[in-house]
This record gives sequence, structure tokens and C-alpha cells, in this order.
Amino acid sequence: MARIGVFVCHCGENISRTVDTAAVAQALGEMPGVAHSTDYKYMCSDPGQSLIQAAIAEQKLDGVVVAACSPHMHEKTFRRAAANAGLNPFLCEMANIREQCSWIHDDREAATAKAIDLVRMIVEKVKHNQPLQPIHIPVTRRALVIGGGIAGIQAALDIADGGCEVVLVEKEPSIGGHMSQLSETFPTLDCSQCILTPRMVEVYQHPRIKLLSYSEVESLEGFIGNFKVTIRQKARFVDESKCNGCGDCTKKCPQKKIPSEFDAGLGTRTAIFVPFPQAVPNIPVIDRANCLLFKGRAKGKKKDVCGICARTCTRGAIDYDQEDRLVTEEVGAIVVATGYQLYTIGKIQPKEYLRGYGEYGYGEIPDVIDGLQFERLASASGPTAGEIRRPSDGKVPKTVVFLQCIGSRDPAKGIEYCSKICCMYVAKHTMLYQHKVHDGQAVVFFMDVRAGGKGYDEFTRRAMNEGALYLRGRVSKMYRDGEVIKVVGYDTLSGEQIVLDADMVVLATAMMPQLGIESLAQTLSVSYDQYGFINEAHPKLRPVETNTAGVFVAGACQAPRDIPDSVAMASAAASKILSLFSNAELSREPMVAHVNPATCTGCFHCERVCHFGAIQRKEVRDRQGNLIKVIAEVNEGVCQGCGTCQATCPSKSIELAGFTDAQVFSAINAIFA
Amino acid sequence: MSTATTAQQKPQAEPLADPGLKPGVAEGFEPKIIAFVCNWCTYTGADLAGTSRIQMAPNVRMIRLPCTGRIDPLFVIKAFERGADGVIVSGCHPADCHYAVGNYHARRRFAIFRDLLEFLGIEPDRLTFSWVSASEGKKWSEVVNDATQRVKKLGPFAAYQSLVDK
Amino acid sequence: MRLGYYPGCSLHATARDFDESFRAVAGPLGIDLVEIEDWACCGATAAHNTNRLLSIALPARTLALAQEQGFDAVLAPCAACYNRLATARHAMEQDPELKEQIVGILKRPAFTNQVRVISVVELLRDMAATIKEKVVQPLADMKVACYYGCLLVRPHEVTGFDDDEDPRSMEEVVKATGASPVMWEKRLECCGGGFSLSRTASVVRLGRAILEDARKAGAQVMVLACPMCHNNLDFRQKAISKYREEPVGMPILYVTELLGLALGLAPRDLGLHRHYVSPQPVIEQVAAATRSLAGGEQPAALPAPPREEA
Amino acid sequence: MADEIQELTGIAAASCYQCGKCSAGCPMVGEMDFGPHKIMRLLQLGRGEKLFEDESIWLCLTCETCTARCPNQCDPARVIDGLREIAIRRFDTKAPKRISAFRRSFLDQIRRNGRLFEFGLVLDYKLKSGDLFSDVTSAPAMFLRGKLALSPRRIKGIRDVRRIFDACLESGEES
Repeated sequence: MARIGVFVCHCGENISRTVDTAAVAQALGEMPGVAHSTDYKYMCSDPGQSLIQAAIAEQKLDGVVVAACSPHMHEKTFRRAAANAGLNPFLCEMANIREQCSWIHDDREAATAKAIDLVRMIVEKVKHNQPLQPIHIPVTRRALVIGGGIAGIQAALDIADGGCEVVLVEKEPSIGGHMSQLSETFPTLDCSQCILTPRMVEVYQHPRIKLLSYSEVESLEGFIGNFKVTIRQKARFVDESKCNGCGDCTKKCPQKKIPSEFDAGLGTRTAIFVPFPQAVPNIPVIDRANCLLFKGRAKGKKKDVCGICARTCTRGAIDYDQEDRLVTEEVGAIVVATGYQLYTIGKIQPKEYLRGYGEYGYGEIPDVIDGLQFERLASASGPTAGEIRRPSDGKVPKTVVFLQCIGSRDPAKGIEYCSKICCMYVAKHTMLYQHKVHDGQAVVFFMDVRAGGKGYDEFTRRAMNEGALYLRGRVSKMYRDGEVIKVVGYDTLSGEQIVLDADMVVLATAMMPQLGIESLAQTLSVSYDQYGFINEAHPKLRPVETNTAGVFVAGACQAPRDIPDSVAMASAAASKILSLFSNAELSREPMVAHVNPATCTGCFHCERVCHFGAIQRKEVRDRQGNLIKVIAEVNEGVCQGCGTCQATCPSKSIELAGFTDAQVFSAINAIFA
Repeated sequence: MSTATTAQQKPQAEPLADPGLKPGVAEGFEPKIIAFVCNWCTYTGADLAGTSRIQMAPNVRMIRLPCTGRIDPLFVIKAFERGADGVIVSGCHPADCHYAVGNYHARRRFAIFRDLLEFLGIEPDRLTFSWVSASEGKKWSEVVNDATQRVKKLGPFAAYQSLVDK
Repeated sequence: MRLGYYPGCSLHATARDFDESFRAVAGPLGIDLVEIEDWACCGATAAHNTNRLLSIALPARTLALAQEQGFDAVLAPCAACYNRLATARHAMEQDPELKEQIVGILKRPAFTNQVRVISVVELLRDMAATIKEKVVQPLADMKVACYYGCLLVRPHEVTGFDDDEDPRSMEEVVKATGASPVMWEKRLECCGGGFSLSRTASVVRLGRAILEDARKAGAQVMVLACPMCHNNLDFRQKAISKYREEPVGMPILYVTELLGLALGLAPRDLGLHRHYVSPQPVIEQVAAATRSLAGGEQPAALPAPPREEA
Repeated sequence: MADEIQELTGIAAASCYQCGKCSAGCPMVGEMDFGPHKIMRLLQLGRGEKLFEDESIWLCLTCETCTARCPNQCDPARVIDGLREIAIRRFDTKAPKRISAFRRSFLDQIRRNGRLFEFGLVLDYKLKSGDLFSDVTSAPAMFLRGKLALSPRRIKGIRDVRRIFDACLESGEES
């Protein structure tokens, strides 16, 4: 007869407020096979865990069921406690009577009855549990970092400094991300290039970092410790080994009027270009869409129309016939650090649930720019060499109006969250502007100044003290009126409608994940929320991990985040990976499938449905070596434990440990016994 | 100027008798529903409904499985045989599956299985298939509440029970 | 699609010119206007200021009549009537209980609320191509300010035929007539609507801002599709011009009247003689344009409007 | 009051975070003591009664600018409609005389003929509001332009319309 211990947790009063925990413990006590049943205020606490350990010893329990929160929360905690008391951890399971019972029902009687059913189901299941040993698999001690912004750079450096190899993949021609576009950074106003460029060079020169710029992740196979990732190195049409970054080709290129992405459309660049002077790698890329030669080839012209850059290059590094290359890398862990992009107020939106700002002119009013464009205006390496000038006519604006919360905190436009950093960078922008234009007046339309970091609120107060006029309220409409932009707003503090003539308007637009994040997340089989931000494993306890073992997350791709937090998060992800790589082998949950050789008929349906190729063929021979039959066999190292094979096997010869048919049937029976 | 309006109550729509409820079904019938859910998406979504304190009907008992690919049609039949009034099968949205293809197998398998159950005479409304992701706590509560309402309308699953008891 | 014409109360009196011009252009454009039998007032602002149920039930009766008389859609030229009919239809579609309640009040159990509601601007925009063909006197280089007012495209989920912050349908119709629409700002600002009698000062203030903005954008004529707005901008233009050095002098035409001129219809048939701010300059410009176009004879001049009292 | 509004319009005043965008775009905010966002604030504070001792809710043009641009989709226009409905149902004290007169004459016209007889409306409005002389001088000009129909036309289904009025407006509530 089984001797199972049932431990019902009050979770303070989170459970006991709606579920009569004593009644549950009492009901379970009477269930056949339950040797010990009690309830306690905090099962996950130290005394709670020692309760379990004491019961295992005294009552000689061969199974433990803890009725408390979700297994996602504390399954590991209680299994470790059971293991320390000598019980095989996989004989310990949790019944979720908090998230899926006490918190979602208020009728005490129904909640208690449901809780009893839930615990009975797990008890019946545990009766059929087998002791299992974790599976040890080798770990490839190499990491893949996707995204070369400040988060990706920091993660790569930390992992590489920790002695492991890193493959850093960056979609753009150069690493640096949005930080490289900034002029100064809050709250200390130090120049962003000065603190970023050394890190970028460090990445480029680091012996253990393999930088694949102008590349994207194509596909991924395998699992924690044993990923195989295919990376598409987009054709640069410049041979990296030959080019020394002299830049002559970019000077001679006839196509000079292409809007520069790096300058957020304010500056221009050539067809063969390096995004910005401190680019790493400092190797140009040919923009196929705008290069005369490629446009000619696309039209099927026999003779090449241009070729100036090839002729100019003294090292023969230009190669118009270069193709995309697919590179495969074996890695043990992955960091997603793809960063953010800014919301735009235009009529056409990249996502179906987003709407633009018709009341602000859908982005067609000249001199209405966003934060990054203002950064480029303020940046010494920007199109105006640091002078604040209007994009339309180059005049120095005397009144600049900054609008906070554009897109953010605006459910009508499809984004409910606050983008966290705009209050800070708008205060920064007002200071940059007032430093450069002494007789200029900065006006900010805000709702709440959110500056919760270290030295942050002092920073915004300084901006206000230095003359920025902060008006509390949203703007209802903006329109062009001759030379100026009419801004119709309201100041709820003074209770007046305010109409301003602005020479320039800067919109603090919302932070969104990069376009295409959904397809990358699906490639890595990582879940994401309705905005496309990657879902962390647990918002408080496991913020840098995802639910997919071996895939970590850092920076603004997980939620709006400023530079200090992104760097901290990157280092956290790196430390998680270094601890993963610290032991030679990785122990993995033993929830894998096993084949019953006696009943397997070798139909191999399981092989057909197994996505991971974990099914191998094994010949069964008699003592004389004659082949009796060929049966399926599971490679424990590769099997991920999804169980699809078991549901497909016609002869029920393959069983997934921990989720066998017997266990599921017994759980069903428990409800109606 | 205007003629005095006759004293007339605002028209109250009198409570409609619930046409769906079978005659003779006890008003207080509370269906028992089993839900087979995948651990990575729907179970986590249900946890999110918990942390967000989204209230829902208490009729559903949830069994956690690694993937909808693991959910064997036999589980559904076993649930009905043992006395369940309704069954929910729910997992990750297509392309979101943690094991990449588990939910595709489930979708194909249960498309055929649903027709079989209909053929056997089980009212289709007793069965609910849904995709609920890890961030759709609200949607999970709607799946639970809808399924409970539908099954409550159909009344207890007596047909199968009588067969088994015979 | 059978269109049930719903003129609304003002189109039989103060806004006769809208009705006449619409009927006049309907012919050449092949729109058969069949008036809905025994329609009643939509309640306009007064109803929904007083009681929401009343503001839904009154237009609902018209929708029911239209359904009984076999129309697929109700065509309401007046922006206020169109807004009220569309709001009622949308409200009943979203809220089945409300629909049951309304069916009870109307005592018309057959009413299923599937008749659509269309505005004249939406109809004309969808016929822009045919308009372009039928234009006889293209209003070459006539600067036109299109005025939507606040009810024609709002709220978005109820009206839905155009963007509620940056509509372009009226501009498309004006372009089809050969004229060139100007881009100006106050296209959606409210003209003061139902306060014309009860708070004229506000109407004058709002109307003045609208007319001056159109003037500043270089418009020679303003077109609109709402009798209340027409009343507040045409009839009240004299009051608006009182404090200014010289009168605003902006002719206010219904979009159907401008269209009528382009289709070569006589100003009299379009009710142009009923305006307070004389549209004569517009008519002469059209005449001059056609004369230079065809080198033809002098078109019939419009009889001078009766001299206004002091 | 806030819950009375919620029950009538289904809108919770709590969802408004006082950003002022509605008042920024409101054409009449200059003439109101309580602009749209202040009205929402009073409802949040449970002091909606103050709105019935003030003209603001009657100066609203119902132009829907506030509702079109509200980030939280609180539909202030519908809330103000609801406030007016409650005011009328209880007591219609603070509406400016002329605005209230116009509204009541308008509805009486519909109740009497089913359609608006504009000339009758103006007369009825003048009697109710005491604003006897404005626009009188322009009557002849309007008549000469054929814009002044002199005889009302009653619709056949007038009983329908009157039943609608009686069904919708609670007993004793003057329309």
C-alpha cells in the first residue's frame, strides 16, 4: 500500500482565505494510500520544508504531494527538500490550489471541494510515479548572443571574459544599436559614443568573441546545451578579409542622397556606406536597393552601369557577386538582446492593433520629429554637427515643444504600457536644447514625470530649474500654421486651454520590440506577449530566463528599459550562462520516453512524429544472431519529453516518464471516485 | 404645452425562460468538466489568470501535460466514461508550441476525433478545443466560463452513464 | 442597392437648397431617390441630450420603416440625421438587449436592424469616377475648402467611411469636379450646431474661426454637407463679419450644389438663389471658365437676391 | 453619482487619468466652469452633484471631439449625455433658460407633428425663452428665399412617435 504524505499550504492567507485548508488536509487523510496529511501556514518556508523531511523519515513516506502554489513556482524547491530527506525527487509533486483555485474562486465551499479534487488527482498520480534519475548530457560551452546593442555587447563581453566562446550576431552592418545614435545619456550627460565605442572595440578584438555583423538567425535546432543554430550572413559585397576600412569607396560613390537610417532619416549617406564613423566592424556595405550597378543589373542590363567603388578600391575588396552565406554554429545557450524600435504616429502601422495620431497630422507636418531624430540633431557626428536646427529649413528653433506619452499609455492607439525612459530623455533633451540655444524656450506637455532611478528625479528637477516649462496635460491637436506649428493643449494644474506656436515639436514615442521579433521568438520557440516583448520565465524570480531552457533574455526586447538596467540585465544573463557552463555536464529533467521492447512492433509511427529525431532503430536478435524484429529506441539525450509519440503509438509501447497513461487515468478516476 | 404623459412604467424586459435548459434539469446542476492542458502555454495562462485574480466558474479540474501532442483521445473517452459532463483540450497557438509541432499533431488528431464523438452521439458542445497562450489569462477564464455555461445548458451527461451502468 | 432617401426636417424648409441640389444631381448621376414613406424626425441633439433610449428609438423607427419598405440602405444627406441613424443602428447591433427593448417599444417584431446607413459624402465619394466623366463644366483652379463639421466622420466605429482625424472623401468629390481642394485646419471643428438660436454668441465665435482659417488657406468657396453648419456659416456670416473691417464674403455651398455647377446644371435648380452670402462670384467663375473653354455665349445670370434689410 | 452614471452609460469614470486632452480640444471649454476632464474628476471624487448647480454640462455642443481623442476611451460625451439625462429626470434647474427652452420646444415639435415645423419651433422657442426679438428682422429674407414653410405637416404614424415618447420618458418627466 502506498505511503503518501499530503501537505496543504495556507500560503499566509492566499489559499486559506477561500479554501478551508484544514478540511482539505482532513479529507485527504482519509484517502487510501495517504499515510500522513497535514496543513501548514508556509510550506515553502524553512520550517515548512523541514515538516516534509521529518514526515518522510518518521512515516517512511514513498511519495509527497504539496498542495500549494503553481509547480512553476516551487516544484524545484519541494523536490530538493524531498531529495535531501532521501526520497527520489520525482516522487514529489505539487497540486496547484492557489493560482488555479483559491485566487480565482470566491465561493468557499466550491473552492474547497475543487481543492480536494485537485489534491486527490495528484495523489493518485503520485501512486504511479516511478523514481527517476536526472539525465546528464554534455554541454557545448559556447554561447550565442542575438543583437549587438549595449545589452548584447555587455552579455558577450561578460561571457567571453568568463572563459567561454561567444558568437555575436548583429542584423545591422555595425554593432552599437540605438545607443550609438544617442548624443549624451542620462542622468550624467556623458557622451554616449565615449562610453560605448571602447566596448565595441573590445568586442571586435576579443579573442573569444566571433562577431557576425550584417547577419540574422535563420533557424535553430536542439535544446539546452546542444543547440545548432544556422545564421544567414547577408552579402556585404565587400570582402571583410581584404578591406582595411580606408573609406575611399564611400567618398567616390555617386549616389549621395540616400536618407541615412543611422541619422533617422535626417542625414544622407552613399550607396556603399559605413553607418557611422566609429562603426565596428568598420567595413562598408553596399545597399543593393539604391546602388546604380545593382539597380542596372536588376533591370537586366548586360553592361554594368557603375563600378566606381570597385575601381577606387586599391585592395580589390569589392565583390559584386558575393552571395549570402549560411553558417552553422553549435552553442549551449542563447541570449536574446534584440532591443527596441520606436512607435511612429503615421497612418500606416506595422501591427494591426496599432493606430496612428491623425490629430497630430499622421507625421506629415514638417519639423515634428521623434526622440532619436532629436538625438541625431544634438549629436556632434549628426547631420547638423550638433546644432539644433529644424529639418525643414535649417533655422534654429526658438520654441521647441516636447510631447510625452506618444503611443505609450494610450489604449486607444493600442499601447497601454509606459515606456519608462521618455520622461528622462525628454528632460535631457530640454537641457541639451537650452544649453545650445540660450534664448530658446523648451516646453514639455507631460502627464506624470516618472523618474525613479538613482539621481533621476534630481535630473528632471534640474531640467525644470534650468528653464524648461512643464505643462501638465496632453495635446489635443497640432497643425501647420504658416511658419510655425500650432499646438493646442491644456494645463490641468492651472485649468487653462493653452495654444502655443512651436518652431519644432519632438514626440516622445513609445518603445516597441523590433519588427520581426515574433518570427525570431518562434524560431527559438520562446513565448512573447501581445506586444511582441519576450516573456521572461518569472517576472520577479527568473527575470533573465525564458520558459525555454537555455534561452535567456536581456535589454529592451523583454520590456521598455534604459541603458543601466539593460547592462545589469545583460550581466545577469551572462552569469546565468556561465553557471550553466560551469559544470561539464548538464543534468536534465528525466521526463523522457521509454520503449517497451516486448510490445513494440516496429511500426515507427513514433519516429515519424518525433520532431527532435530522438527515435532510433534497434535490431533484436536471438542468441544465434538471427534478426527477430527491429524496434524503436529512444535516445535519452535528445528526447525533449513532449509525449507526442506516446499519443500516436498504436500499441501503447512507448511511455513518457512522469506522464504515463496509468498516471493520467488514475488522476481522472480520482475526480469521480 | 405638452399633454401630461400617462403614468407608465419604463418597459422592463421580463426575464426570458432559458430556452436551452432541458426541461426537468435541476436548476442547481453544476457540471464537472475536465481540462487537459499543455504545461507551457495554457497552464501558464491559467496561472496568469490566478495572479491577476480573474474570477471564473469552479467546475473545471485541470490535468497538466507537457504538450497537447501528448493528449491521447483515450483520455477524453475515459473522462466521459468516468462521469465528466464536459472536456476541454487547450494548448499553445499554432507556431507557438514549445516543442514546435506538438499542437499541429493535436489539431489534426482532434479534428477527426471530434467527428467520431459526434457520431457516437456525444453533443459537440460538451467538447471545447482552444488555443490559450501564456499571456492570455483573460481568455482562459472566458474558455472556462463559456464551456461551463454550454455544458450546464446541456445538463448532466446521463446518456453515456446509463450505457455504462447497464 | 435600393436607397431609401431620408431628407430630414430641415431639408423641407431652411435647407431646401440641399434637397433641391441633391435631387438635381441625382438624375445625371443615376441615383434613384425614393423617399422613405412617413419618416419622422431623428431627434438630433435635443433627443440624446434628454434621453438615450429616446435618441435610439426615434431613428430606429425610420430604420424599421426602411426595412419594411424594402430598402437596403438609408441615405441621409444631413450630417446630424446621418449620425443619429448610424449611432442607433450601431448601438442596437452592439447591444442585443437594447435591440429587444427597442423592438418592444416600436411594436415592430419583424425589425432586424440590417438596413445600412450611408451619408451623401460617402455615396458621392464612391461615385467619384462617374462624377469625373459626367462633369461638363470642370471648375478649373477654383480653390475649395471642404468642411466636414463634427458629426460626419465621428465617432469612427459608428460612421467608419473615412478617417476621423484626416478625412479625404469630400476632397475626392471636389477633385472629381475639377476644382482644387485646399488643405486647411478647421475641417472638423464644431460650428456650434444646435446653439444657433439659444447661444448665438458661441456660434458666431466658432464660425468666425472656421471661416477665417478657410480664407487664410486661400479658399474661394466652402462646401459642406450639413444644414446646421450651413445655417451657422451662411445665415450667420453677416453677424460674423460685423466686427471685421470687411465681410468674410465666403460663399457656403452644399457639396451637391458645387457638384451641380460642375455637371452644368442651372444655379436656380440648385437652390443657389436661396443663400445669404451670394454665390455669384462662384457662378461667374464657372461661367468664365466654360466661356474660355468653349468660347460660347454668356450663360443666364442669376437674378440678384432680394436686398437685405439694415 | 459615479455609479448612477456607470449604470446608465456603462462607463466607469475611474478609467480617466485626467490627462486633459478632452478639455484641450473642447470648443466650449473656455465658456465652461467645468471642462470635460473636470466633470470626470468630480465623478471620480463622488461629488457629481456639483454639476447640477452649474451650467457647464448644458454648454456642451456634443461634438464628440473629447470622445474621439480620449486615450482611455472614457467617452466623456456619453457621460455628459448621461448627466443631462439624470438632471432632466430629477430636476432641470441650472440649464440656461434659452438652451433648455430650445431643447423642450424641439421635442414638443416632434411629439406634436412627428417632424420639425421650423417656424413653429422658433415661435414656441421664443415663447418659452422670452427671447422675442433676435433674428426677427431676418424672417422676411428667409421667407423670400423660400426657406420658411408656413404650414406644419403631420406624419401618419404620429401615434407611433407619441408612444415612443411615452415609453422612453419616465412618467411625469417633462420631455
